[in-house]
Amino acid sequence: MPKGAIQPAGSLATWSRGRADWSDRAVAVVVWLTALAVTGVFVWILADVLRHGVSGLSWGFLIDGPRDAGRAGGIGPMIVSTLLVLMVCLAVSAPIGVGTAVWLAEFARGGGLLGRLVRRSLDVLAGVPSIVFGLFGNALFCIYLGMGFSILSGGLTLSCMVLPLLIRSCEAGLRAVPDEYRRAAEALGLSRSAVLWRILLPAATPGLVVGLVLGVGRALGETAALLFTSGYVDRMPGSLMDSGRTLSVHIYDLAMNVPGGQSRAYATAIVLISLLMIVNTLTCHLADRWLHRRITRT
Amino acid sequence: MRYGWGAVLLVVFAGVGTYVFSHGLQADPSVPGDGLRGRLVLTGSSTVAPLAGEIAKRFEQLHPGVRVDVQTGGSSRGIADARRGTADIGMASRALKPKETDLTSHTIALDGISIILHSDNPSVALTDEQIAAIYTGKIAKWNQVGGPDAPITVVNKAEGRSTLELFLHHFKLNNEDIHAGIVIGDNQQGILTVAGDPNAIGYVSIGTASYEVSRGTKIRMMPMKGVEPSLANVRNGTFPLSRPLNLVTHGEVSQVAAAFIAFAQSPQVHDLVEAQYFVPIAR
Amino acid sequence: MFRSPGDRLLLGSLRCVSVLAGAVVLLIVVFLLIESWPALRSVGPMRFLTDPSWHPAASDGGGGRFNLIPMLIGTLASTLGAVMLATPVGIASALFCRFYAPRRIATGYRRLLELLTGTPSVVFGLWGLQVLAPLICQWRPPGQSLLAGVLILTMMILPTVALLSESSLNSVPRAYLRGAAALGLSRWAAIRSVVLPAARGGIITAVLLATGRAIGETMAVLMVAGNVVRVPQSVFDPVRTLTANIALELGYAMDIHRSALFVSGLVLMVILTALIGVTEWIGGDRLDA
Amino acid sequence: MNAQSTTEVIRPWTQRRPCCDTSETCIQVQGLSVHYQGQQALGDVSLSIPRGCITAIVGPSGCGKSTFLNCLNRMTDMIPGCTVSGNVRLMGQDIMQNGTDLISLRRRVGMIFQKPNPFPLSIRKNLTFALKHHGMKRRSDRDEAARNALCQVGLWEEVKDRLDAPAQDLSGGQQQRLCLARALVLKPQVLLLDEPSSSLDPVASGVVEDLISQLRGEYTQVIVTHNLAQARRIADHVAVFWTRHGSGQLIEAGPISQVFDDPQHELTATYISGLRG
Repeated sequence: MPKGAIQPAGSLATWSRGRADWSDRAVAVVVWLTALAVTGVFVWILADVLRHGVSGLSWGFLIDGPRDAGRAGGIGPMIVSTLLVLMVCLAVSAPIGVGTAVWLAEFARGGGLLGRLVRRSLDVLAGVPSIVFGLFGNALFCIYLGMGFSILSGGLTLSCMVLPLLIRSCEAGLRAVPDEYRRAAEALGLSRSAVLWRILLPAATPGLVVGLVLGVGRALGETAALLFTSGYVDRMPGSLMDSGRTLSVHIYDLAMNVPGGQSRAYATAIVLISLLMIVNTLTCHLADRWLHRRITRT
Repeated sequence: MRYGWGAVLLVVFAGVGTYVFSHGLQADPSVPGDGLRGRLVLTGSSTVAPLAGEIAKRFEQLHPGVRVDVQTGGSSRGIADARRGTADIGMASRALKPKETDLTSHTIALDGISIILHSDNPSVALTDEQIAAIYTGKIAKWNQVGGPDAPITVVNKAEGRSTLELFLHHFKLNNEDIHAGIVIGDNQQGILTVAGDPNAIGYVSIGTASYEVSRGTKIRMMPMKGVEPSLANVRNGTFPLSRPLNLVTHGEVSQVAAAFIAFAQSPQVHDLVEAQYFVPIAR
Repeated sequence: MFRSPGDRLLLGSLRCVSVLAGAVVLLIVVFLLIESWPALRSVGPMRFLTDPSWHPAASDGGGGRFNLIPMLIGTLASTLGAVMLATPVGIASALFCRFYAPRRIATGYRRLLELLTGTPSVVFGLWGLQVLAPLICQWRPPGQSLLAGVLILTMMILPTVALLSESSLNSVPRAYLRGAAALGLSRWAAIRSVVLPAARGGIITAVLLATGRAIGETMAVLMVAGNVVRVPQSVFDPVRTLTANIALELGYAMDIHRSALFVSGLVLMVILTALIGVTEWIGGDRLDA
Repeated sequence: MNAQSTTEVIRPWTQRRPCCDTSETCIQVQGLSVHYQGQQALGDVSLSIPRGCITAIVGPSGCGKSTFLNCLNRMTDMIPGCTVSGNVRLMGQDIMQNGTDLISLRRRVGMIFQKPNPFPLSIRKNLTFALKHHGMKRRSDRDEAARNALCQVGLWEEVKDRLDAPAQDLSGGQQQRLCLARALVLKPQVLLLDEPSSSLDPVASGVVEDLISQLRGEYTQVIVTHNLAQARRIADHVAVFWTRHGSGQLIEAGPISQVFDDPQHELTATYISGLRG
């Protein structure tokens, strides 16, 4: 289609060939140099992490328990603890997040005092520093509710942290559902619950999944909030009331408290970054699919 | 709907998993063994925690019915938790103070605190007075104590650490008078800091430092009052700045806790103590 | 509007869940207040600003001293520095992806930035402690300093600024670009006069969001900034931020000291709320995720 | 809408216009082909566009009219995967050469798009900032040029009191005239108009159409339109494009009266008689 042949998005590096004015040239040079410098620094960091950590990687490292305070052995229990914390976090935040998103997007659209309040407080929640979540989780879950240092406390704290992320993404997904669907369903005399279950939620799941995956990414990298909630015990957890050390807390401990722990810290970092990379790729893939679906649908 | 089912499955999986884990996988009560059963919570000193963790693991192997949770914090936290009953056993990397007579301490190992310098620093030995002067800012350059013409970077520990308290006590200093250039949290951060700055002076656990020196990290331990900081000198009591690593209990001690403490003081764990570069107690 | 009882039940439960979600922030504030109350009562709010120093556990001379000002300045200085560095570099990165790089390179660069948004802060901190701080130390000791903190923070928030700015550059209608090209404007002229003004709202939001992250960042700063509670005289002086202070001392703090740490958490919340107020006042777009 | 008050009486389409100078060729197109991602969109078009005249490009949707127009100022360069072969000469100079200065080319060849696309700036800035980038240093000069251009498109009286208001506040017809003024302010030789009035209401569309008519002689204009009546009203020459074998091709070109009254090609004949297309 020649007429509609406009590229959707991408670089415009082909803007102009031939003579350009000197300021354009100068800016191009500056921008390229900046990008090169940023790439250089980041590749430097990643290369350092790889160089120090790759020797420690092995299959046993992934499944064994740590020995000698983490200098030997593996990170199996930490991976399990991390996954358990994530599980608790998702099990709690997903229903609350979806419910809130549905309410905000479908029932409190125009505003209303309650809707505005909830929205405003979610905005604030999104900006709360993770260490404050740590303080809060420590005070509420560990001490006040008596859960102690446990995977449960950690997961609940994290679920508070990822909630705004989840709600925003899911709400965006719901808003992308064309109004015609709602009107058509209304005209057919369907109840609101039926519309929600049959039409809105299926249409909004990709947005929810993107939110979930982003939330998982944020939760995986978290140290400060978990240090004071899920604790430090590096044993394989037996139940959710056990304390469990997550990967990022393990990295922190190896780097800061264990003599000779650096190479293991870097190796753990590689595992964690790979996990995050998988999550990121998944996010991109899903987001692309979602966008694609939205375009083909409208 | 492909993603839809994926998401639903994910959430259901998370929910079921949560349920199962909160109910089903508790330690099996019917395990064979010597009948010891229960859970111990240890909190306190980050210096003791890695050692206690290793001891706990071996103890759990011997007594499958017992679980020992080790949380870090600091010595003062360990003492407070033991007193409040939040923890069964507190960990402290110092001796008990006179006003802490309500508690009982059980020494499991000895450690010393060594002044460390960067390995390129030519200064050989400093007197206690010189160290005190450096830490209070009265001596600000290395050439005042026979070193190169460079400013001294004073590395101090953050508030609450017993290493700090011991250091202050030995040199009769007040934390408010210390003129720190860098404040660190844990031992390893101190090692990395000094290894990264040729003009730094810091103090860390001898165990930590000797491990790092043996691995070729660019730090050097400085003799104090002519005594080389080594585990041997800590053991024979000649090193002036040494301390006990203690388990602390309050009042009546449960059978499990008593068993754990006895185990931690027994020769069965000496290899673990030495592996963490501490000095096992002779008994 | 709501015919069936099922609908009413649905709406009721949705509303409950929403209120729960909205109440989390309230709960956080309440707990911070409860926990910081002993300190606020026995020390009084003014002493957090006027005390001679921060020695919360000192036992002599009338108890602890609780001056938060140096750490407040430390937080603001490191945040400001990082934002001032990350904004131009981030916008340049976004322009690079959108206008200057061939498509493949742009995609690769974007992937790199995405990878870095997900890298845990302890990794940045460890790298800063082992590589960056010694480098700075060779130049101006002690190395662990405001500068190191600013640089590490910059690296951490740069991907946020770059990626969000790029998405707002992407949302500038292509018609503007075609219009500019048809007028014979060079690429830079079109960017400066049309694209950047049109994307301004999104870029401002990106920068403010990154500011929030910079204020809240804990571990990396703790590991590289030196943590001395003193008002820095130059960028080579060490600083302690409010977040680092909490992380450094919470595990060791008892009684009033612990309570004082919750006060610094409260101060952080106040700063954050003010920042969000500014965001809404400037009226940037609500950004998703 | 105050657009009506400012324009002359809309002329009936029968009224003939002053003749343009057809003897001189402004743009000479030779064997022009365009591929998008390897797929041919336009095949082997050769056409000469006379100077000072209005040349209408007509044809059904998707037959490559806009693609052809985009080639004339090399906007095709902005579309990745688009390759152009063939020869386009503007006043004898080959613009398809690699070393062509696109910036000066686009100054000489202005373009108006189907949907009005004023920048999100003030009315004044929309007109002046390109001048500034092209090196007109004095502000008063730029304002003067802007004023002239606005007068030329009959917008001056309507907007002179709110030059610093956002251009997006104008009505659709006003926006399109602003875009025309924005092109005129650079004093181009050629104007490319891509269905300039198709997104406007009939009144605004008439105003724009009249403007185009008035600019005859001063500028060489190439207009893509779906509206055959409009082509007949304003154009001097017409080129008919058609999709054949999956790509757009030129099937007939010539003076308006000849093509409309005596079409040589049977597709043209059916198209013009309104049976198809």
